[in-house]
Amino acid sequence: MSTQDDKAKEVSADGVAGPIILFFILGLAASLVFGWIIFPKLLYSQKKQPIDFNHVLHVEAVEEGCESCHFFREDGSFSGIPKLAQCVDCHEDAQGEDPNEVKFVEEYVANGREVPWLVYARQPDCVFFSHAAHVKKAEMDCGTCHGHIGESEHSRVYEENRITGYSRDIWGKNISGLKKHTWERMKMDDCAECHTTKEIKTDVETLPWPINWLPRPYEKQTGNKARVKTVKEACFVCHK
Amino acid sequence: MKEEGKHKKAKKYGMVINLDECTGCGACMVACMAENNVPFKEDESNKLDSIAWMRVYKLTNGKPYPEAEICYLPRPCMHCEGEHGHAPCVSVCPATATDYNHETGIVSQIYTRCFGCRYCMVACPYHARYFNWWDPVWPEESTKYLSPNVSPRMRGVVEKCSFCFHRYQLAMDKAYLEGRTVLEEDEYQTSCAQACPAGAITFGDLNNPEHKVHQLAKPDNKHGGRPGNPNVFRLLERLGTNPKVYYMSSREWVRQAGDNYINNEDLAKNYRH
Amino acid sequence: MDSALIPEGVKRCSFGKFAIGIILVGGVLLWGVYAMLLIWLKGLNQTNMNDFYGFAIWIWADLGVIALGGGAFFTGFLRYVIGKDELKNIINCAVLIGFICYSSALLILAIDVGQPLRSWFIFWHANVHSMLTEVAFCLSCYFAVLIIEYIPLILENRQINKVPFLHNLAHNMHEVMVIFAATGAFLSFFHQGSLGGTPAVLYGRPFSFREGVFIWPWTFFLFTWSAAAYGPCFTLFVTRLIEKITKKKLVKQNVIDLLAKISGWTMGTYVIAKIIDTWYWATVTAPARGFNLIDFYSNNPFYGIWILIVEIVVCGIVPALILLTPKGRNNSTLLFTAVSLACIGVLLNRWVMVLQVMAIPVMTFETWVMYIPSWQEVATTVLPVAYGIILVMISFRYLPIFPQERELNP
Amino acid sequence: MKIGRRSFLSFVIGGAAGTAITPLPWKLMDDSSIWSQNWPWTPVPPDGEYSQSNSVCTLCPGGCGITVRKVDDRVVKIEGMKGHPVNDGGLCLMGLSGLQLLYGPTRVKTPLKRVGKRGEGKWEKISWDEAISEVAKKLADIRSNGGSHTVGSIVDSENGTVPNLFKRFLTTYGSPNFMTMPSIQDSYAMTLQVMQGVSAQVGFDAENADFILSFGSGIIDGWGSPVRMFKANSAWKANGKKVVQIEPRLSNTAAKSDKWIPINPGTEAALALGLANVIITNSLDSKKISQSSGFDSFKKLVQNEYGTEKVSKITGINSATIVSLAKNFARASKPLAICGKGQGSIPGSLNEFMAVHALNALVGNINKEGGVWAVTDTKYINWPKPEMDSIAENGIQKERIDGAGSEYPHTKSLLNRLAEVINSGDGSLEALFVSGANPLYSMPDSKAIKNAFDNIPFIVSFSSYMDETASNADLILPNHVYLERYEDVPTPAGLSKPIVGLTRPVVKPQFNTKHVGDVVMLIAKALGGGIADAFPWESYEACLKETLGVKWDILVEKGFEFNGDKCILEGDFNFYPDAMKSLSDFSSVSIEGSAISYPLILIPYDTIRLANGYIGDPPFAIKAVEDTVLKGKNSCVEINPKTGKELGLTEGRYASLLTPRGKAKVRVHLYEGIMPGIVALPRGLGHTAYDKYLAGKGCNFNELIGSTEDPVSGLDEAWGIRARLTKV
Repeated sequence: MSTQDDKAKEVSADGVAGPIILFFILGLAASLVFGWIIFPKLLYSQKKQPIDFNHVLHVEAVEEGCESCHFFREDGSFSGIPKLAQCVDCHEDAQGEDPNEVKFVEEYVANGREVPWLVYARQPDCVFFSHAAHVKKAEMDCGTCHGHIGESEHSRVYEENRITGYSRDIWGKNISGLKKHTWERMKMDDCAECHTTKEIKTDVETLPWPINWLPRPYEKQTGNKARVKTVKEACFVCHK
Repeated sequence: MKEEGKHKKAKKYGMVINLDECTGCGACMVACMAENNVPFKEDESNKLDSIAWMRVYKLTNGKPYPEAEICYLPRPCMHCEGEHGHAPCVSVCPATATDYNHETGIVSQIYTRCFGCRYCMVACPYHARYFNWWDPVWPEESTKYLSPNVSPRMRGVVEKCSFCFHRYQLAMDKAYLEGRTVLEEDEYQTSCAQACPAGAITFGDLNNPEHKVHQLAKPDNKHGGRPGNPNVFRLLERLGTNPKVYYMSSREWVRQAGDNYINNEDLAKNYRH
Repeated sequence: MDSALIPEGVKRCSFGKFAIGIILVGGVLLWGVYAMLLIWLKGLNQTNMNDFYGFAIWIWADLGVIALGGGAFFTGFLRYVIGKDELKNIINCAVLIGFICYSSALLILAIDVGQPLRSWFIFWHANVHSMLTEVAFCLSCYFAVLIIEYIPLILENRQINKVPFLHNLAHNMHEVMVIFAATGAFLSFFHQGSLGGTPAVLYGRPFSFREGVFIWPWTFFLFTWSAAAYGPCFTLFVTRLIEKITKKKLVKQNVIDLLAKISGWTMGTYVIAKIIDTWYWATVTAPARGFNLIDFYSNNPFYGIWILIVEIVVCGIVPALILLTPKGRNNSTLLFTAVSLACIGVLLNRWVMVLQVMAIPVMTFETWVMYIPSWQEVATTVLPVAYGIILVMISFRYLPIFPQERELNP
Repeated sequence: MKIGRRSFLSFVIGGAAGTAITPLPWKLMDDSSIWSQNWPWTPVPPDGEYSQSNSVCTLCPGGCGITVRKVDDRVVKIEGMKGHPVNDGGLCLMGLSGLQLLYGPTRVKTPLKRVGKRGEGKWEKISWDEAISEVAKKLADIRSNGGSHTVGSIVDSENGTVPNLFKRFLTTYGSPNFMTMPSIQDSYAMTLQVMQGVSAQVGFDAENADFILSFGSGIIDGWGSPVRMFKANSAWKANGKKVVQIEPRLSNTAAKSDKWIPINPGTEAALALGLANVIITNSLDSKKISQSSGFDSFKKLVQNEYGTEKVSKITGINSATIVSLAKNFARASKPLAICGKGQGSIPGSLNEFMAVHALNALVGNINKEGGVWAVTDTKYINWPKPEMDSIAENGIQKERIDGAGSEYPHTKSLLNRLAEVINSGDGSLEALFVSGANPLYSMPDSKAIKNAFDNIPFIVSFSSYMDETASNADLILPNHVYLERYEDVPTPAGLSKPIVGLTRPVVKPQFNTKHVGDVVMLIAKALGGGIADAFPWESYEACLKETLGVKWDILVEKGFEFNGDKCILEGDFNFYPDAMKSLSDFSSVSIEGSAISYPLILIPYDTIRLANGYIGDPPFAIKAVEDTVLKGKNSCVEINPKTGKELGLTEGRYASLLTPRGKAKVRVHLYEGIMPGIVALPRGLGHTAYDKYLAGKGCNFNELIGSTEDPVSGLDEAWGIRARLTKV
């Protein structure tokens, strides 16, 4: 490559340098446009959610916030997207005029068919993610990873990577892979960001009231501080 | 100081397998296959390419009829600690697809990280690591019984026993929900230990004196986890792999079959100094 | 037909003859490519490897070609760093062989892994403790160096060299070649060593495990040293082969003699080191793990103690002695015998360090496992050989590989 | 021209440089590796809500409790049920691989009607209505032609509601030919009948015994209720109890016993009597039992005929061993002798059972803690006596085709005689129902059975799987598998405390199958009249609920229920029933074949990893089979290296195994744990049906052996056959 470059300079005296540089710039520009603008468009297919879901409306109607529908089961597992049976509790029949609700009741409730929701945050099969560890133990907000989805009035378009089959949310909206907020990317490095750097203290003092008041036999016994810090020796923490 | 504190806290999950009780029935093998989505193919009689995270070996005392004796020896992954976590297989993996977790003592294997160089298989003297030579194929309906807790492996990667780590994860989830961070002994048990009809497999935290495995094996952590119980031995103890699977047998020849000795060697002297 | 491309003042066979040669070898190459595609598409089940034989013929071939390609770094080191100027007459050949060997090694690795699409993980998720990581890094870097070393050779083609810029570039590259040679020697030292470390760090395998110095097992140095000793032998071997085929003298005897002599000395010292290593291993390392030396060589149909004798005596001491005596070096037949034996010796050493390691049962209740490669494995292993022959044919025909050719064949 | 080329090059270089600083190559590299991490053809099991339900495994008569782990409506794992009286958490490899039977490729998914020749594998899918009306029409025809007694059924056992529905059906239809698969339970029941005069099942208080003398019983090879025996075995080990195993091969049971005593096969009865002699002669017998009737005759028999030296000669066991074994056995506080070889699928010689039972009686352990119990059937089935029409009354008076109850008055079913009766033209069947059994595979002398079946014009299989019998049937009416249906599970084999278990649907039926109980009732209803009236229930489930009465709720909640305390039947012990008289000149149970043309003796062996009953090994289980048992497509035979040397056979060599009944190509496994001169072949291989994971692997032992009638019971007593092994 460098040889050609040098060569271009060398022959510039002959007066052919102009077109050569021009073509170089043309090539450069074309590839930049292709790589940054066209390629991402080609890479992702756009899919609409089966039902346009209004989070705001639902959050207002329920009592316990996100956990009203996205709850923990007794065995510690997380329910994720609600199943039809759960929705039916309120939507046995259409409660209003909203065409989305009508569609939901007619197509799904009436036929007992589960809604094939497209999950923005769906991680690959090899990933084990413990909601309990993050929400219950580390007391993180849903928004840290899921962003302001609870404030959405419409379901946004689900973009699927044509090669990997993943949601675009994993790589992040920004094709360069850069992010501003914690919830904008969900690749392994983003998990690692927290897991390798933060040494979160759960010493009795640092915990919020009333937890700090509760006896914590384990920590007392061992003098250990709970850590997020999982260095390179912890593949199984997040993989299965 | 710090090291000591860390040591106290770290768990070291391990097994004690009572070879007197093991009947060689193979339930552990199947319990493992069913738990961990282990694939199968039409012909599995070539044991050189048959994936069995848990494999039951048949040992013989080498004597002629009618003095012949046999003993079965189930062999999961030994989850070697080596020296300070340098398990034979872990340190050789070029892509960090396997690691030694100091908090649980479990050697992991990340299938999606593994690119199939098989160096770890060469490194493991126990043949506990298996390669997916073939695409795993389940008969049409059979995919229904696959467990979501363990991801099915793709062709071209290495897999091995994980001490059913997903069961640890699920148990921890429950504990977190209940505001605990410590598991009871019976909350986390491997599939093989649970299934063994003879009750020959004991699983638990070797570092916890209250756990049965500790009481049976009496591991001496100052000397690479060497068993304190004279009837207990480990496979290839002399290699220094520091495995976490202990075997128990009342028969001398079985205990000797666990390791290599050169003729007329003073066994006791050689590695119990 | 292609006379314009052929270096000035040398004679080459007719293009037709050359083309037939290329086609013949090309057929073998295609066979290899077919097998390679089969493996990529269908997976490693096309091989006869299994869970007991995680490494097989490919890794042996890999270690083998890298050892044989060692002539490049060592000759380069002697020529540019030490300043053995005569060696400029054979360095091109050494570089060419090195280039072939290393590109082959990389190709084989790309076939050998179960998930070629992920093979870049070795760099991205590198585990610094792994010998393979070290091998991958050094191998790729050194291959880059070899490309840089090979480029000026291409640029010396009659037609290319006519372009003034390219001519100058080639010249300038030659000028700074000392830096690359030194870098190459350094990189080579490490990856040859890492390859030596690859089996030797396997402390679960008493046959290959070696104790060592600091973080390096002895074989780290033994492999490096053996590559330095045997690599130039392969250079000489190939040179002799080309001479035989073309029926021309291509390199002056004093150059051959010098390289052979140096090779003899390195080989001699290597063999001594190897004997010490073997002795220590047989009497200290292995017994501590419960193995007698003979345990490694009995109860199986193939791996007998003969293998140790052939490797050390027949293919080690004997060629070293021949190369160390002026008579031996000057006798064409003896010299050829010596370099051939040396090549066999180093290949045998690599075979033992890769294949025998896995054949030996470590757990007392297991038995030896024998292995015969499948045709796909053979084809893919022959593939780089065919590729190498083609590259040698083309390079020899169109590039001034042997600077003394014109002088020796007026 | 020149500029053009250079410009193009320049464009390409610019493009390459530009591309390198766009995400394109890097993203593609990353994505392609991710693509390789989830190839679309590698399944991704969907996650969901976890749940568990308890049930009972019915893959063998063991009756283990199981806990089924589910994700939403998929079963993902079967585990042993904690706290279950039989298995308490443990489970055998068959039970663990039950999911492969539920979701496996071997299931029959809908009613099938044969269209090609028998066994050709050509089927037509039909609806349930068609299937049932077809069966009903056929049966109505036979009945109206006066042939009601030529309809028969083969089921796995006689206990439980489903076998009883079949029995009831045949009775009201007018046929006595209700046949069951044979097992050692038949011999044991008959022994209890003959020696104690009780109609009972045998139970072993194995856990409490402290010296177990086993005459070839595969305690840890699948004998009795397998997991329960595993547990008992571990308890013996832990508590220092002694186990002595007597058999010519070092089986797993022998290997795990405290002492393995090889014996000339077929001479076990002689050993038992020899031991009895030592015990009586040394006055070690229980004084109370020696008051029993027949004791003096028995004493005379053993003292006259079974002196230690003679027994030593017969059995090949040295005298000192016999004497010390007898003494140790008698001196133990709770000794227990058991018999029935391997897993107990061949009933065996009644003499042997009686001799062993007498041994137990001698040490006074009948109906005692740690001993042998005679336990009553779980009598929870109390259906009203059906109204019988004249055809039915007539029909059931006819003699059974197999001669049970007539030629052999005490025996209930003699399936082993069926083939010969039909093949010799002494009797015939017009129609046959097969449910929960695979006689075409698991009855000895498969060839003769196959011929007999060829002579039965109408065969209906109720199998859930495409087994050998189903694939040779005319109509398959597939049953739900055990994970999809309700069914009572009567007391597991050999359990001393009768319990009843309930298997229940943990998942919806996966295919278009129907409960066999429902199908029988539907057929009855289609036939109408008295037959229909005998089945007043709306469905099988209703029938079961009514039958179990108050137990239903408990069973649904717990999965099992003990069946009361009054289960032991005492009876009067008779040491010397008529049947034992033939023992006066006994040396060995007879064996087929001449020693000259067949110099070796072939015996079968059982391993828990190979199922040889109705169910074939699912893929996981077959995967767990060792390569010294099955190699590629061939079974391995075990021979002593000495025998191998004589025959010039080395490890892994192919050989031809020839018996008077058949031949097979096998591979040789040299094994120091087997008596020279004996060849051992594993049972459970050589299936021709099921799926590709089982079919065509190894050879079926039953094709190599014939059945030998026990002179007293008529049951099959064949323990082996003469054989020849030659190089190929």
